Parts: sequence; C-alpha cells; structure tokens
Amino acid sequence: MNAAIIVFPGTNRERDMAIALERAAGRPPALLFHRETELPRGTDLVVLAGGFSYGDYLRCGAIAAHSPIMRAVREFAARGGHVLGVCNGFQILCEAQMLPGALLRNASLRFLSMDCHLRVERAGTPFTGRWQQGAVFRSVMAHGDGNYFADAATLDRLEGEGLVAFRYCDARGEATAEANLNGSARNIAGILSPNLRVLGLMPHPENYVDPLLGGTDGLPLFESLVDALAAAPA
Amino acid sequence: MRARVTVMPKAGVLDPQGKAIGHALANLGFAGVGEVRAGKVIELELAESDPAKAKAQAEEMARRLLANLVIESYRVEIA
Amino acid sequence: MRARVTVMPKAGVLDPQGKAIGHALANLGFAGVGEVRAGKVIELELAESDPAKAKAQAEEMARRLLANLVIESYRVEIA
Amino acid sequence: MTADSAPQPLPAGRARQLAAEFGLTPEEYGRVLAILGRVPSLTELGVFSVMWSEHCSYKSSKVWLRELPTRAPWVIQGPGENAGVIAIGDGLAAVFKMESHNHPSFIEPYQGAATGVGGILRDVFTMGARPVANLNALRFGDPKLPLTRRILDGVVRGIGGYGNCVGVPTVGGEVNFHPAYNGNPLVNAMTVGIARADRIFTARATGVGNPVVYVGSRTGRDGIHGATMASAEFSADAEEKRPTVQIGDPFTEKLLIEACLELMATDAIVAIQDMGAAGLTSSSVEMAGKGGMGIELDLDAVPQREEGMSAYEMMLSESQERMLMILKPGREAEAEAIFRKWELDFAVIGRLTDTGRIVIRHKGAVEADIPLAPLESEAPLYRRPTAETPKPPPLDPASVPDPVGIEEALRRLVGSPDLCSRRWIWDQYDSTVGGQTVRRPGAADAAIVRIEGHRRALALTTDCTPRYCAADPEEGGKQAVAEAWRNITATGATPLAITDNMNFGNPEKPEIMGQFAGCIRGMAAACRALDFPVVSGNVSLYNETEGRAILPTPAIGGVGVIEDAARAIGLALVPGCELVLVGAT
Ligand SMILES: Nc1ncnc2c1ncn2[C@@H]1O[C@H](COP(=O)(O)OP(=O)(O)O)[C@@H](O)[C@H]1O
Repeated sequence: MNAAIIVFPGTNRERDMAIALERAAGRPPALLFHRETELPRGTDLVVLAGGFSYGDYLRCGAIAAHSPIMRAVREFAARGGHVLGVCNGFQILCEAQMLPGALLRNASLRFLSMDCHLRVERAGTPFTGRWQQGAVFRSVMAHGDGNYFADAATLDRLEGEGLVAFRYCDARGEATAEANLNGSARNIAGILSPNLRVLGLMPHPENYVDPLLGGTDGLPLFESLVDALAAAPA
Repeated sequence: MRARVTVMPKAGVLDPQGKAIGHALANLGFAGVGEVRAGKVIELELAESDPAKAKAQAEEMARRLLANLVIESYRVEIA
Repeated sequence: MRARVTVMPKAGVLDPQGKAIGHALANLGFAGVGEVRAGKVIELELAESDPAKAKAQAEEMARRLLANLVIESYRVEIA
Repeated sequence: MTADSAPQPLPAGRARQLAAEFGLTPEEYGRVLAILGRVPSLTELGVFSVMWSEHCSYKSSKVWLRELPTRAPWVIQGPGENAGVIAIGDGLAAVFKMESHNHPSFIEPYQGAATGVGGILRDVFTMGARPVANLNALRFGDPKLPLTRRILDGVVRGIGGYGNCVGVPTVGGEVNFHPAYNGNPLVNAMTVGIARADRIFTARATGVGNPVVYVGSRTGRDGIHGATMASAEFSADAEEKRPTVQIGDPFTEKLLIEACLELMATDAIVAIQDMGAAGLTSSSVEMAGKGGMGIELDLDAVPQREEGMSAYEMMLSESQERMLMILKPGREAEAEAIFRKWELDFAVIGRLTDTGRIVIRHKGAVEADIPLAPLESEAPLYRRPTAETPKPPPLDPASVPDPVGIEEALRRLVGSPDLCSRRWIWDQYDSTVGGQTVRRPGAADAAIVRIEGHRRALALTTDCTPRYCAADPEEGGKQAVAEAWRNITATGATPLAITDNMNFGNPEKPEIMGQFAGCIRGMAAACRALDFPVVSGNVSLYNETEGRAILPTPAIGGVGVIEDAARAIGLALVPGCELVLVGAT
C-alpha cells in the first residue's frame, strides 16, 4: 500500500493517521502539502485526515476543497483510485462534491469528543473487507460539524445502492436516536462512492489501532485497505 | 464597490442554530417569536466599479465558494 | 413582521474568518478583492405588526443575545 | 535612518497625569524621570508602564517567589524563561507552564479563554517543543447564577475552540465553584510540550547586527492597555471605543507552530520569544535585556492590520499569534521561505546593537530611546506588608450535626457542583488528537500522554483546593502540591516538577499578601519534602470585584513520567480485586 496523506493548513490528525497506516501496512505513508499539484508516483491510496483545514472558517472543508492538490485527488478518484476521508476529510470530500450531502453543525451545537459505536452497513468493500456485515465496533468522535445531511432522494439512493458504509449505533448494534450523537440523517456515519473506492466517515478509526490507546477496533479498516490494495495494484 | 453576500440554510434543511436562538429568546422572555433562521453574511470590498459586473462577480464567488448549494441559498446585494 | 439582524465584527476587531475567505477567493483566481468581513445574520418571524415596535424588539434581542457587544456591532432591518 | 533626533517628550504635567492613569505610582514615575534624565515620550511612558506593571515585573510577588525550590538534577530550565524544562529520559525534555487569563475571560469568556490557551501554547513552542497536551484550572462563581453559567459555557467553548483547532489534546483540568469568584472567574491554562533535551530555544538575544524578525499575524489595535481611552486623545481619528479583548485565531497559531518548529530544525535561530502581554514591548525588551544587548526597531516594517497606528499603539498592541526572533546573520531568506510557505507574515523589523538601549523609530522619528539595564534593575520591587491569616479553630466532629443521614449526605456530596462529574466539560475537548492519549479525562488521577515513538509517557494534573488555602494558606499551599504529587503517583508515574499559577486578590492589602506568602511557604515546604521543584509559573493579582477578593488560589500543574505507558494505572475498579485504604483517616 502506497498511501499519501494530504496536509492542508490546519490539518491536525495527520500524525494519528500516519501511525495507523504504518501499523497496518508496515510502511509509513507519504505526507503531501496542499500546494502540490500531483500525487507521488505509485500512490494507491489518498487520505484526507482530520483537523480544521483553513480553520474551518466559512464551512468545514470548503476552502480545502478548492486547494490545488484536490484537482489531482479528483482525477485520481476518477481513475478508480482509493480515497479515504476522515472527519475533516469527509467534510472536504462532500464540499468537493466527490461524495453527496453535507455535514452540518452537530444538533447539540457543541463539539463532541467521545466514544461512539459504529455498525458496518456494507461489508466486502475495500474499506470494510475485514468486517462481517452488521459488525459493531467502537470508535472515537471529535467534531463540531458531523451532522450528515442530504435530501431524501439522495438518502434513498445511498441506501438503495448500498452506499451507506457505517451507521451510529449503541453497543448492541441498534441504530437508536440516542446513539446518533450528532443528529445525522438516518444515523449515517460514513458513505461510499458508487464504485466503493471513496469513503468518507466522521469518527476516527485511526485513533483505535493500539491496545494501549483504547483498543484496536479501528484497525480492520486499515487492514482491509492493505488487503484490497495488495489484490488490485493501482 | 461593496458586495454583501447573505447565505441562509435552505428551506427544509435543519437549522439547529436558528432553533437554539429561538429557544434562548423565549427563555429571555421575548414573546411572539416565530421561526428563526441563522445564516452568514460576507461583506466584500471589490475593485470592480460597475454594479452589474460587481454583482455578477459576487454571485460567482457565492456559487463557487461562499455558499454550499446542497444546503444553502444565497443573495447578493451591491452597495 | 420579519426582522433581519446582521451582526458583524466591530471595525478593527480581528476577523480571522473574513481573512481566510479573502485568501481563498484570491487563490480561486478572483482579482480585485479587498477587505472581506464575515458576520452572522439572524432572520426572525415576529408576531408584532407595528414596524417601529418590531424594530425596537429586534434591537433589544440583538443587544441582549444575538450580538456580543464587546466585539460585534449589529444592524436591524424590518421587512 | 541615522542616530537622529531625540524622542519628543510629553508636556511635563500631561506626562505625570498619564503615568498615573497607566498605573505608575508617583515614586515609580520619579524613577522613570531619573533613568531618562528627561520627561518621557508617550511611547516611552507606555514601555515603562507595561514593563513595570504587576503583570510583567512581578513587583509584588518576586520576593516571595524566590522562596520556591527550583532545582533538581532533572531541571534543565527553571523559572525565568518562557516555560520550564525538565529532562524526562531518552534524551527528551518536557517543557511546560501555566498561565492565567482571568480578567479577559470575565469580559468575553469565549475569546478570553481561547486566547489564554493560545498564549500558553506559544510560551511552550517558543522553547522548541511540540505541544502535546493542554490542561486547565478553572474557578467560577455560584453555579446557580445565570452569569456563572454564561461564563462557564463561554470558557469551556473557548478552551475547546482553540485547543481542538490547533490539534493539541486537552487531557485534564479542574473546576471549582464558589461565590467568591462571582465577578472574577479564574481561567488558568497549562501546556506541556516535548523537545529534544539538547535543542531548547531561549529568549537570550546575542550578536551585534543580528536581525530582529517578526512573524505570525499582523498587528492591530487589539487590547491596548487599560490606557485606550487616554491614548485615544493622541490618535487623529477618534473612532468608536476599541474593545480591549483580543480575538484568537487558532488556525494561524497552528501554522505558526508548524513554521516555528520547521525553522527550529535548522540552526538559523539565535533567540525567540512569543509576543504575549504588551507584545512587542515585552518581547523586545526582555530578549535584548537577557542577552545584555541593545535593540533597534523600525516600526514602519511591522506588518500592520490597521492603518495609521502610532508607535505607542504598536508597542502596546496585544494582537495574538505573533513571535519575535533573532536570526543568525544571512539566514533571513531561508527563514522567510518557511514562513511564507505557511502563509504567515514575516518581516525584519530591527537589529541588535551594542548600545544597551532600546531605540524605536517610526515614520522617520525616534519615538523611544531607553537604556535597558535600568529598565530592569530599577524596576520596582515590593515587599508589601503581610498579615497572617488567623488560624481557624479545629472543627470538633461532635459539633457538626448530621441532619440527613450518611447515605443522603453522600448522595448530596457526589451531586454537588464541586464533586459531580465534569464530563459535560471534557466531552467538548478533543482529548485524543495526536494519537497518544493513554488515559483521558476521568480515566485516571492524572492524564497519561505517551511520547510518540517511545514507551515513555507523561502523567499530568492540575490541582488546588482554594477553601483549604482560605482557611490556612500554608497548609492549603502544601496540600495543593501534595495533591498534584499524589495524583501523579497514583498512576504509577514518578512526579518530577510543577508549574504554578498564583491567583490572589489585591496585594496592597496585608491580609491578601499574607495569604500569598503563606501559600508560598506551604508550597515551598511541600516541594522540598517531595523533591518536586517549581520550574515555571505565573502570578495573577488584583482578582477582586467591589473590594471582595477571590479565595487564595495557587493552582498547581504537576508533571511526572512513567517509563512504560502500558503500566499506567487508571481509576476504574477491576472486578475481583480488593479495596485497600492507605494512610490514617
Ligand atoms: N508563581 C511562580 N512561580 C515560579 N515562577 C514563576 C511564577 N510566576 C512567574 N514565574 C516565572 O516568571 C517568568 C515570567 O513569567 P510570565 O511573565 O508569566 O511569562 P510570560 O513572559 O510568558 O508572560 C516566567 O519564567 C515564569 O516561569
């Protein structure tokens, strides 16, 4: 796996992400500055990490979505490249219209930093290969704007095409209203592109890859990517 | 010219901030407050001196960056 | 009546958001953009039907809740 | 620019009046006249008044602070720099300090708390450390008052808003409520950073001719002194009264951290200091002073956010997210490239000289010309009278009736504002960013943050029980230090050193100064007994509203180290284990 993490001004979880990728892949990812216009040769995974790109001023992810490197990311995705956007990365993918919908302020209007549970809604993708359908895992959320919104038609399409990757749920796997901490439409925590190669999600699987630091519940996502990219080189 | 771009949540899009403000006003004892919507306003100094052109420019800014048309609508005024 | 309360950072107060938006517009290739200031707008439905009274009411709301007078100034319009 | 005209003195009467408005006593103003040998210019008077303010000079507290033990074999840098530094093994150092932003947080809770976090972060990365953890110590008034709720809400949002955005996890803190803080909340913020022990940067400016470089945000008329009103008479445009609160821009701070650390990886920097309170004045005076140098500043070169700023305004501006550096000769271009890459302002605004004077030029005129040595050596220093706090009589348990029964009493205690869960607060702080948080808030007596790439971890805590300090300052001071030590010990870590934040009332009142002296005595005794030195700190005095002082609050920030993060112990009870009580009850 040749991963490249894009660093926008204000990105702040790139180190966390690099640790998780290295743990799964056995090699460190490249870090790429937002002003670059090309991805390193051989890149097979682009990662947009968490943080507050451009201070999250105006709207989270809006300014980053227009930065020079995003043209290359868009082309990479159009060629079938794998792209992972976590938290601010998810917001950027939505703002760049690489994924549908938008992320609004949390319904509580507060920043939420806490554990949450996610249910795997679509196994067998490059991001979820190591999980069973319906598996429940723990993750940590840390965001002020994670309230997923799309119009009803878009939501129906996402559900119909099986593009909802993860839903917020309780420890038993029930997608209850209480488990939907940020108020997302239909408890949606992460969605996929139609070719299943672009994933955006709000919580941080990269923060649970070490037994010492709260557990390894997030590791399967990165191992799934390693499997998928070994099977289908870019 | 000065352009003022007002960006509001679209009808049908949840506006938790507007709702919270409505609640807070009620708690402060303000009666007769109906719907409250909260949006953004961006005021720009433009070098362009032709009002029509300035407006067109600000509208393009709104479409490309200032508003997210999935969830927001915008309005441009020139002063 | 509808009231629109526009809340802007006071002159001279740092507006990091406006600054970031200005940079982003320049990076997008928009030329001739000078100062950019970003603020909030709150639109309220008021039961009050007298424009003067509605305005007075909205101004009190602005002073007591909607604007932070330490760093922000406000303007009320009635429609 | 030649060694031209002398600064324009103020009319003598006006100067005397302004000096008083700026907070200088007649005696202190007399020293200004003696040092300069003439009446000061407005800018000079501004420089003296901020350098000799309580905030910068520690004039009421310094004699007492000297009683604190500051040494241990592991202390690399004790008090006197931007932050304290201790060795933590593996060739690494922990850099940390705590600082108050009490008054600004009362005026504007969100921005006050946010800029407090920003300021303490700069104190730490200034020394070459990457900030890895934030903590805080907060005191609020009666929780039933709407004002208290508003302030608490704003402060918590502000701390989170800044820390979350810069990507430094907020891993701990403490909160108390008491009516004594009704008009005077305390917001003490602590940052801990990690640096290589052999790569610590200081503020000691050396090298005649070396460039003085300004980086970060532009200068505006933010928070200029309590003297905004007075100075308004001197500015041509009598605009609306400017707010004295500063607005924080955590995004710019994040860029500043990355840019500074990138430049620090080279050997281009001679000295560096953040611009905190009275930014350009204190940073330039202190840097030159520490190196025994002179310094010349050309204010026309200062990046400015507003038009028509005077020298006085620029020297006293408290705009945030700015740093001052001395570079080695010829390294300007290399440094500039790094700051431009991070989209930050960069300007050479002066040179070091061998004159021992600070000379400030603006628009072709010399606005200030002050000898630095007396500015420091003649600075006022007071041993203010103290009055002992009368010892309260010991409480006889029999004299306290038990009206509710032990179960109800426990329930009330656990539900009380001072003891109830703080989860509502820490749920708003990103405690995991950085990917090294082993124990988050609530998980252990001290937060545990691992050092990236090492097994080693830091144990961090903030502690103080103001009502103990009010009852008996000395015992309360001891207790605060001991509690920090115990909290660290309880995680399995070895306590190493503390920072402190001394929050007190008006030092001109003997009973307040008595509280201060008592707390220091107690802290010093505990630090000595526990081999737990003080390596940095901050003093906040005059915390009074309408003549009523806050409770004496010496907040302690403790740092310890555990060699193997995997062995850190948490709070949660493990089923099947036995409960053991240690020590006499
Ligand atoms: N209570 C204290 N105990 C020990 N050292 C202190 C205390 N208060 C201040 N200091 C030290 O005095 C110096 C000046 O502090 P301060 O003015 O707060 O720093 P800054 O210039 O960052 O604002 C610092 O080195 C600080 O560590």
